[in-house]
Amino acid sequence: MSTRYFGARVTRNEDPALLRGHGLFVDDVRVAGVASGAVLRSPHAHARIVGIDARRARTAPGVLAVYTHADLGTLGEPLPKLIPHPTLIHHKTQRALARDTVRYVGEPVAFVVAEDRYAAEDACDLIAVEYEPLPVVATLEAAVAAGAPRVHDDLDTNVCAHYTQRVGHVEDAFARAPHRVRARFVVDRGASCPIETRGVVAAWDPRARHLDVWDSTQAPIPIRNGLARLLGLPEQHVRVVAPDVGGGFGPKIMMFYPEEVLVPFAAMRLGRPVKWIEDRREHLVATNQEREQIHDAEIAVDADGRILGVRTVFLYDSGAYIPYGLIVPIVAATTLPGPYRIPNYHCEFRAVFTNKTTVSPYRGAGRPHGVFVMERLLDQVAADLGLDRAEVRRRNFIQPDEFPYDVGLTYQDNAPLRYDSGDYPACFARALELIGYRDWPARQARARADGRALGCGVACYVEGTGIGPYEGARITVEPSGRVFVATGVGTQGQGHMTSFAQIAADVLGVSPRDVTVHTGDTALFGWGTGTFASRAATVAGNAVALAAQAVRDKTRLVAASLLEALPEEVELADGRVFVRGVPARALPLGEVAQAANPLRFAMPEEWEGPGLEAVRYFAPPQGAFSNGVHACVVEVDVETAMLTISRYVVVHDCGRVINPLIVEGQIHGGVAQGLGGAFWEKLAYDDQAQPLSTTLMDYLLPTAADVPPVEVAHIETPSPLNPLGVKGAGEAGVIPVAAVIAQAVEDALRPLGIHITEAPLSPNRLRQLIVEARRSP
Amino acid sequence: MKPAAFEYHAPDTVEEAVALLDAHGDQAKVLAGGQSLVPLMNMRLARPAVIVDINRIQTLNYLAEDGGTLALGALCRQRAAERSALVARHCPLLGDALALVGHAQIRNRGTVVGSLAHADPAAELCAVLATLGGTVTAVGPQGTRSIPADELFVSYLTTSLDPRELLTEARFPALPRGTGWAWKEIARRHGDFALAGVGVGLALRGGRIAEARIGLTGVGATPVRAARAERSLVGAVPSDALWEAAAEAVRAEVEPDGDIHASAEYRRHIAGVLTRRALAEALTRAREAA
Amino acid sequence: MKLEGTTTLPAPVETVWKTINDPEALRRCTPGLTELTATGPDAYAATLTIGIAAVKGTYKGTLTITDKRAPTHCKILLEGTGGAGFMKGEGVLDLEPEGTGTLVKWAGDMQVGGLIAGVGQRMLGGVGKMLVGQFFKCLEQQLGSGA
Amino acid sequence: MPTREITLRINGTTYAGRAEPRKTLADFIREDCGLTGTHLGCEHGVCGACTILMDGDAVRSCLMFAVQAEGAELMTVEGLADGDRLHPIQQAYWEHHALQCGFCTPGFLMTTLAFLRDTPRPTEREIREGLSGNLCRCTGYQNIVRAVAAAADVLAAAPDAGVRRAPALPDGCVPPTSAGAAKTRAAGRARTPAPKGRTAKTKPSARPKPKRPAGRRRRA
Repeated sequence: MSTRYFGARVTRNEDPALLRGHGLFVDDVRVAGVASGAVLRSPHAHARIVGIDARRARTAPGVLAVYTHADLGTLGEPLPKLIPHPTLIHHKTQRALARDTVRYVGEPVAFVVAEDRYAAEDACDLIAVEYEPLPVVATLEAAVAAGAPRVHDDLDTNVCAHYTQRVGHVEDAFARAPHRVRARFVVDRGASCPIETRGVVAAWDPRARHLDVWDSTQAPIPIRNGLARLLGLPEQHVRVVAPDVGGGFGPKIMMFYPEEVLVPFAAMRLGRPVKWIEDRREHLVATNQEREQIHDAEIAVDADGRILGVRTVFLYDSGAYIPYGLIVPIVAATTLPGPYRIPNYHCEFRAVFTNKTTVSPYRGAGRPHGVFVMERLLDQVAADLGLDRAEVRRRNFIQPDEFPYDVGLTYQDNAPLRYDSGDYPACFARALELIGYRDWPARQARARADGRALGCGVACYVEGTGIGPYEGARITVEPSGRVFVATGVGTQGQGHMTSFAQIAADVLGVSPRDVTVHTGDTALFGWGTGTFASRAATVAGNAVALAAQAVRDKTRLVAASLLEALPEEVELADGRVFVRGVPARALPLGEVAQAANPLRFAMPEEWEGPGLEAVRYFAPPQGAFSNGVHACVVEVDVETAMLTISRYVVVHDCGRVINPLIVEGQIHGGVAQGLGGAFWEKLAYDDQAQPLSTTLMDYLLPTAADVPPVEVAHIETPSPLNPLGVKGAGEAGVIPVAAVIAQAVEDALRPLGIHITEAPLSPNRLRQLIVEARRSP
Repeated sequence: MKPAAFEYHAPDTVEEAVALLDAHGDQAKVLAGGQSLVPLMNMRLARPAVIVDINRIQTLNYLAEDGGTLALGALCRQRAAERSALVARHCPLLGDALALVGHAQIRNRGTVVGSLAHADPAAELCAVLATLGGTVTAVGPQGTRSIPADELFVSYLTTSLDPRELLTEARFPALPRGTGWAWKEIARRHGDFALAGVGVGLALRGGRIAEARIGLTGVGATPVRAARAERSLVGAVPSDALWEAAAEAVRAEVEPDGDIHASAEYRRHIAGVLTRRALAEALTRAREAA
Repeated sequence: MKLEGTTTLPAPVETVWKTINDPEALRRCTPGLTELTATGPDAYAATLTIGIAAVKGTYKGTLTITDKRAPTHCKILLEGTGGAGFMKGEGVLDLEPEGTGTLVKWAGDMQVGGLIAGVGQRMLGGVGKMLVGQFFKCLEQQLGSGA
Repeated sequence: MPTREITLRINGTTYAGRAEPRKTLADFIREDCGLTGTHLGCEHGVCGACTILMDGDAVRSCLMFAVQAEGAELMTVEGLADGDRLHPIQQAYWEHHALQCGFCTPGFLMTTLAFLRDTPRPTEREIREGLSGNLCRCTGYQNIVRAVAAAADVLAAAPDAGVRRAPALPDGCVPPTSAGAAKTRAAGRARTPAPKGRTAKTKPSARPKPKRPAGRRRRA
């Protein structure tokens, strides 16, 4: 396959429209007669609903309807359970509107539909709900303490799953290990906070019995299938479109958010289109959050720092419900081993309910936690044994000749955790070279001489990406010569309209500008899973490649008869089709497409149907494992504990790179979100599980003045698991950031000997660590 | 997050505005830049029944030097003051602080007087007014009065203004020629409210400190003048040890509250650090000016 | 949110005790209290409009005085719900004679929920202290004028 | 709820409509004027996605009521391009991959327009502080800073550059050498996007953009 665009820094097809303000985000959808919805949410973290009086709201000006649980009928049942797991014994999901108990601040209690959002919010203020507050479970530790209040009163525990995986003989390894390190690692709650909040628009045509839904989802097809089942409609009568989506990062893949059911329900009941757009305060209490975990971890090493065994027992906060299963804790547990050979490994977690917003994956989805624990343990080993931080890692790397490397665990896709390919030592060496690790001690000493505390950090990770089950693509060459690609994944800024175009363009010999890629519309492509776990480019990309090859073969077949040649002699290039060696007698690709759809005479049987079109699916046997190394230099103002990041380097291996411009953009954005989680962003709750940071004044997203430039370098170790040899890259940027920052800050404050075992690390908290370190010499 | 309904008035003169305030009392809120009030209205935390929009009263849109004092009308946008040559020459402390108030889009609409009326305990401009010993002019049904900074700020978001009074002007006394100044703050992100901030004015005569002004934000319910620290500096010879002593004095004088971003202890600590650094910078400027 | 402090009132303990339990004094001195109707011994239905500057919320709920150990100890409970969320205040008062006046040690816990908690956390501690300060200042005036 | 007549000009066109005084300018622009390029990200003045120009100043349209803009001259993202010719700032954002999901981009573009007018020759620190009032969750800001620096060069070189014809994607686009980093590139790498709507295709016809010598140290 001649590659001309694959691997090139092609600027994006989707930009001109977005730059002109002609994007179509859910709030931009304009449907005649659309009414606006608003949700009344619980102000209590745990309470019984004694009564709801909506009479004044129902008669308020502009109000069309006020729904409570009693109005929902079968839609009032707990929403669907995703991704079951044998150890998930209490798979609790919420109802579209709370029936008798609210279990987190922000849980929907009533849904108002009015002429506009202003009137709908006015009506919400008129609804009187009488609550009887119940005891609150506000923290992970409180949730598992003896006699803790129950988040779900029909259970006798707050633990909804207890899952352990083991490799080798862990107890023996620890028993005979000359050196062990133990520590507790705490990661606080964070939110992905895309700049576009969630939104749903629904329009029901009772005559055509057809439901149109626009939804800011990362998985339109499962939403379509679920809605069809819940509403009793044939799937083909429900169309779900994920138009332009303003950033997803994980939480926009939840199925179902209450509003995704309430809005279609109201549209069908009222016979009028309904639009609900989440505002920012709602987003920070009602859109799924993540990150909260407490790890008690331990590492056993020999005298040379070689790993004998690792053990982590952790608590995972699932919030009030667990619709999305055990994906995050399983990914955390199975990412921890990283690029290191760990003969004996024990990972055990309990997924726990608390009276807080529901949790589901947010970019990284547990990978940052696994890497934070592993890298921090290794740093402590290096410190204890007086080893160089880089050397202690080099000694434990899985070597390039050991692939495929079986870690001995089961990954999130229930497949064996087997690294397909990689070159960890090369990636590591490259990062050390770029950050100037060799002469770092001298540089650090010079800075310390003139009173400046500089620190350097380096951290490694291996990231499971590109998991199945499958994605598909349909490619059509139109008589104009343009190529149309339809696929089921959703797009939230990852540049699929360009990267998939590059793949198809190379196979069909056209320019990426002549390829239109359309994702996220169930009417255009009805089979698929969605965009998550850095899989879209890997899984859907390969489907596009397979479909393009099929269209090329069909083109050769049809052109062969036109050019009186054998199909295998036919070539495609520069939008033309010709017999190899005789480019002068070429046909425009569009003409072949026209010929493939004859208006008269017979159509050859071997064409197996009209048109230059093919549908192909790609189902990877297992995930493809990317890897990388981040390194950084930080400066700490020891007096104020404020941190500046002077350099940040990422060396990344995601197999063959389709478009370096786009991969680098993914890494820049990932690092920025990682830095947010390492330093600025914390969702604060008080001891009654009341959220205290529900605006962007208090949930601090890093700005252009805070995020340093990120230097990115690629290493391309192709994956043997798919034809394109690609791996995922969407989450790489965020994964080791908290670990590398913690190591760098510890390095900067080495004389004080502080230990950083938590994220985020605010100046306030760092100063406390400095004060404590000074008090206990 | 849509505001609750309100009755909207856009008077053309101060008199009309005051008449409206007189008629509606504490049911009415004045809208100038709106950069603090409208977010509260969008969140329905604030639901004023009446809004008196003064943006049409162009007589309030001025920035002038008036006998050694800078007079800023109620419609003088923060951005205009930030980029004003008069401010740079007479009140560089105000200019430096303005550059850290929110972001350009906020300062293009936000007014200096509006920030003083809103009286956020972590706002930069209130501390600058207190540091420079400025005053504001309030026009009410009973007439016009001038309110000095130390009588204006009462508590969180609370001033001594009567709901029926309109703040029409802020007056920032120029720092005497040869005075060194510095504004220092710590904020989590560029443009955020200060966890703590300090404004300093330092005048030298014969190698000794003739006058010292230290005003802080973020460390109490209102801006704080560190009077004891100021007194400890007058007459003394500048030195690092003196700055450290002043920092300790400031730490003893402030009563910060903690919140999810920083504890009271952290704010107290950096108030001292910022004071010391501000005094050092002000000293360099004072010496350059001498 | 824990708050505590001490204040001195210019009246003997018995007078202070009587005033604290007098609905009229409570109606006048509890900041923003617009309605207080007795519903039982030491129990009242209350309507409060509190807040600062532009941020005001009306809360309907109850005020009760419990754990009474006359004249030196009692606990005041204030609960209310409104558009901006709900509010629960609990104050324990300990009175000790101090010269001719009374030393009041108060320890309070203010629990706020919903809209006001999520947005106002930056100032709630300070606002709480301010409202308690206003309550005692008013009591002081009440007692000072020779109740 | 009583409504008021509001008349204002956006991108040179006069719009008139009725709205309650409480209707924000952002909602009025989006719903009453049908210009959905201005986006809402927070409605409390932090994210900057709603940034427009009002009488030349960059302002947060979610913090203003529509009635306040009576008679004002507004500019929104839809007013930047001249037909199918992008403004140099839009062109620079495109060439430097300075957008991913595109939701915050309109706000960034309007902020950049006002910023470069006020600060024609900005340093990187000035650019980053000038942009710190706009939040982006996808790009990590790096390419946006590069795009603003590039746009500053273009506008400084030809102040009346105003809008330029977008050159085509040269077909001499050769992918990078497969091995090793993407850092240093062989000549002729793809870099100038053709004027391409998402669906309608306008055939690129202009000559390719002259290539700046690779690696010239820009001031930023």
